[in-house]
Amino acid sequence: MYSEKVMDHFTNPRNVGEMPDADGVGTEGNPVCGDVMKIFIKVKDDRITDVKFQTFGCGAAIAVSSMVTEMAKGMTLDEAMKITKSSLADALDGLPPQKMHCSNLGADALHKAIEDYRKKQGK
Amino acid sequence: MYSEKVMDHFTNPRNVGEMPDADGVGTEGNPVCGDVMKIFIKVKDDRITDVKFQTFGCGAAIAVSSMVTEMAKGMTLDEAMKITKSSLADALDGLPPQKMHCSNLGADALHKAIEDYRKKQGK
Amino acid sequence: MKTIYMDHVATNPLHPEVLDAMMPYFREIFGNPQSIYEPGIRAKEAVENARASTAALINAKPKEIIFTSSGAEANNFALKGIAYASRNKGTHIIVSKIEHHSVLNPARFLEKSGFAVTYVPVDKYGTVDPDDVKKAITKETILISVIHASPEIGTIQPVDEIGRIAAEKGIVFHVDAVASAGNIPVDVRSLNVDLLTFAAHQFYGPKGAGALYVKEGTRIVPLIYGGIQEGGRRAGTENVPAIVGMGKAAEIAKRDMQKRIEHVTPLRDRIIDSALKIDKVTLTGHPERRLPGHASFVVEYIEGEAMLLLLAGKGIYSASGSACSSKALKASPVLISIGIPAHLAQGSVVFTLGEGTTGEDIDYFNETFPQVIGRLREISPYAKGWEGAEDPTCTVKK
Amino acid sequence: MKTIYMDHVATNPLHPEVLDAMMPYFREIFGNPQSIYEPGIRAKEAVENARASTAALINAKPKEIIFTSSGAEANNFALKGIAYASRNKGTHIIVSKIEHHSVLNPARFLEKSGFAVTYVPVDKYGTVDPDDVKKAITKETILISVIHASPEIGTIQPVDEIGRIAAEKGIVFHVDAVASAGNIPVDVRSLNVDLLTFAAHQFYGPKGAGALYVKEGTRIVPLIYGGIQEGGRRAGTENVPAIVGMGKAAEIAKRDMQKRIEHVTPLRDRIIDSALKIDKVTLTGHPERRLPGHASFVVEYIEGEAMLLLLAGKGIYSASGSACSSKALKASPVLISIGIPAHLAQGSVVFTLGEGTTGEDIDYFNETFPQVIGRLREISPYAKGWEGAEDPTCTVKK
Ligand SMILES: Cc1ncc(COP(=O)(O)O)c(C=O)c1O
Ligand SMILES: Cc1ncc(COP(=O)(O)O)c(C=O)c1O
Repeated sequence: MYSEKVMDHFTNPRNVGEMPDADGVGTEGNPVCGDVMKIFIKVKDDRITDVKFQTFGCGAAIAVSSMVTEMAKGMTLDEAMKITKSSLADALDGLPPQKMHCSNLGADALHKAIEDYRKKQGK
Repeated sequence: MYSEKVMDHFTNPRNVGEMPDADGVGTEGNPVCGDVMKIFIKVKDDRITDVKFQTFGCGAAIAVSSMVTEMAKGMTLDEAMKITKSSLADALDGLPPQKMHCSNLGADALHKAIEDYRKKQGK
Repeated sequence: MKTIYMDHVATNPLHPEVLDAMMPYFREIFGNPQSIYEPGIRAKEAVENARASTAALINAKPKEIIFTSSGAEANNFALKGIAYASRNKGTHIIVSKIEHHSVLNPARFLEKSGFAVTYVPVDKYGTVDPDDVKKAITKETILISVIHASPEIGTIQPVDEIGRIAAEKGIVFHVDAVASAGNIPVDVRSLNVDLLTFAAHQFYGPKGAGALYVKEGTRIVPLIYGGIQEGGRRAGTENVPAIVGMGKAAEIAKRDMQKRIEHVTPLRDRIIDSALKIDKVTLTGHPERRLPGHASFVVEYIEGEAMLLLLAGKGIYSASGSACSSKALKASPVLISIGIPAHLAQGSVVFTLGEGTTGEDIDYFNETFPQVIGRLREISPYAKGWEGAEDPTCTVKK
Repeated sequence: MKTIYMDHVATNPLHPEVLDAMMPYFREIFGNPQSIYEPGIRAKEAVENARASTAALINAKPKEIIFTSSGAEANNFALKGIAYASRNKGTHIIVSKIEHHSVLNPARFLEKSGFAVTYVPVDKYGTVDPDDVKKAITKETILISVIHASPEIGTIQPVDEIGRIAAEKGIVFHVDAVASAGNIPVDVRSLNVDLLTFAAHQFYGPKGAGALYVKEGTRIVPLIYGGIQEGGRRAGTENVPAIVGMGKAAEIAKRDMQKRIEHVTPLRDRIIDSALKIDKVTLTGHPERRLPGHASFVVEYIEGEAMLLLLAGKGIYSASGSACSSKALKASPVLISIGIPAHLAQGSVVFTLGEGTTGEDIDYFNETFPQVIGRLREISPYAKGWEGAEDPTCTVKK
């Protein structure tokens, strides 16, 4: 069902946890649907220096969250904004079709976190 | 499907054949339905001294014909008139239910042969 | 890694005696039961023997058993077959809200074809109130269909009482006993049912064999028209090995039922006792009137499929009614029908035990389950509560 | 006693490779394919592999294959499923007069539910004239269903031409290929079909597995509603071993088809040549356009079931279309449709050969068959002719 990469990220998720002093936070999804991702970022010089996640959801959702944090860490904000559902799925060696839309919320949550950071900066 | 007795009478039918000088002949059935029995009798002193049959039909029909000839031989005409579908089926250790009505024409053919004899006598 | 199968309600391994009984019908006795030569006649005899023992399991007569390919087929057959046979008498059907999809979806199909369907509610344990059924009856009612035991929450319905009501009113009563028959006593006479669905793979028989009990004298229109197999009521070359397997499994189920019940009940109770000690874990379904090998829970703050995967990683095989674990991506309508909010329904897990389950399996399970929950709660944003999770609807984005 | 199986059109023994392929799915890999743990995932993979090789047999795409429990189920599914899916477009259906019961009887059911059905005639060889189909088409026509090859008389229909006509008019075309698929080449693309029924037990696969090919994009309403198995189009826990067996049998059939055809064709021709030397024995069906292993006759003055029994007594297993050999006690409508009078139809016999049939079997058969005929003619009142046998109707007395 799931690729080995998905199972690896699900079983040993990277960057799990809260970040009380985050510079930006983004949440995407809805527990009623079954998947919610919350992404915390620390930013320095327009670059993501640290990132953490909390996820309520299925195996795919947890693996996607873990993957997006790994990918984003060290990227500039503009680079991170270019991460997409499909680049995430590719990085995980694919996701089952029915999981693509529901559980693949990592990019959206990350983008929201970046927007949150930018909004705060704008203030 | 068929009892051993049926198979025995079907495989080794008794009293097969025409009887050119029969005293009575009875035919019952219809080839369109799949079963036709023709019974020939020789009668002496109100008693069936010889009986033969010809049958177009399934295994049950042939076995019934064979059995009815065996039973009838030596009977008085009145005794032979008392042979019924069910006494024939019993003598054959039973018949499959769907064969009871269609293929169990032996008694009817025999009775017709007796009537034929009596009609001729009446003349 | 040792694996522990705790999903007996999904399907079951074949009992070794069942496979042995089936084997000759894959080999020498391969004939078509409608044929009148040796391998056909012997196949026919085997089918009729299987019919007798299948009937005996539910206290029916052999001729009241129509073999089908599955529980789903039998349920479709029952609903559509009675609806079409009785449409001149009336066009109203009553089913409960916690029916299996293979009852609910034919009911919906019939709604599109001019029938009216009432969906009777259930209480928080998933139990139908027979009075509600009684109230739903109209002069048009031709069929009442109620599940015997729920595969998702284990609750056993008072089908005998509903059967009595149906019988009084002269309404045909169908029971979906897929999850119960072979596992607990099912007696079509004492339950007052006219039709009853069951499936062999639910009691260590093969997949591909189910049956519909149709009480003598009940008129039903075939679902599968064709030849004269099954008394003209279900066409298709008989799946002889599977039917033989169903017969054997029924015979064994009858013989071993009490032993099996006594084996799984205390094991199940140990699971329930242990799980309910975990914070924010609740039992779903009825605490007593439930399938003997069935333990089902809602675990708050985490999602079912993730639990299944982590448990499977530890060798424990189980099921969930969460949206993510269903290919339809919808939270189980059964959990919704007993009043569980959709976000809690995501945390559903179901463990079902069988004759192979051991005490050590339960020890291992009771040790592992809290670890899995703990691990996922560490990851969850809701670990401390559901605040900020009030959005009541889910619209999947594409 | 050595026995010779000459009833391959009724059903077939399992190919040994097929049984081997099935066995693991009765044992370790018993999981429900919808489950997300190891034994379920592996069962799912096996089902999908079987789907691919089953599709390949008829040159379809895997997702165009819906597994069913039998040919009869697939035929019912096709007829009712297209009728209900297209009833807003029209309510007229065309079938031929020599369809199998599992097409004719659903067609009759649909007639009772507001559809009109035209039964297209056949010629004396049992062949449908595509022009007759064309003429039967109205603006209301939503479905044409024609059998590919007749199990009773062996005749192969010009389905490609009929398919072309249907495609031109945009009408859904279903072919019942139960007797042909796996035995002769069947290519859904070159035949221009939208739906095609086939069954595993007709090509050394297991009973309990059939399939309906549904061309991508064709709307069909399920026959068995329920869960999301088979893409939501056919509910019920998958019969994994049988599906695996169908896949394996399809793979072998594709591989060995030419060899099998070349094996049975000359053997069949030897039977036909020899039988036609007997007085008052005629071939039924088309002399050339017929199934390669299929020899069918009408023997005058004697009845089919009696022939079968005597042949079985000599170890030869075969079939008949006579009234007595059918449990329905009606002469085969197929024989009537090709103009054979009912009393002659009683003398029907059908011999169908397979990969196990040998030249010595045919020697023995050709020696035995005339003896059996002779023996029964000795008993028959009609041995010299049908005089006095003109009564045209048969009413069963009770
Ligand atoms: C042409 C044809 N269609 C349909 C069927 C029904 O197939 P099954 O008996 O596998 O359901 C048969 C059975 O032999 C057949 O020959
Ligand atoms: C209560 C109930 N009814 C019907 C079914 C359908 O049975 P099957 O999958 O054997 O078709 C199931 C399946 O598990 C069930 O639990």
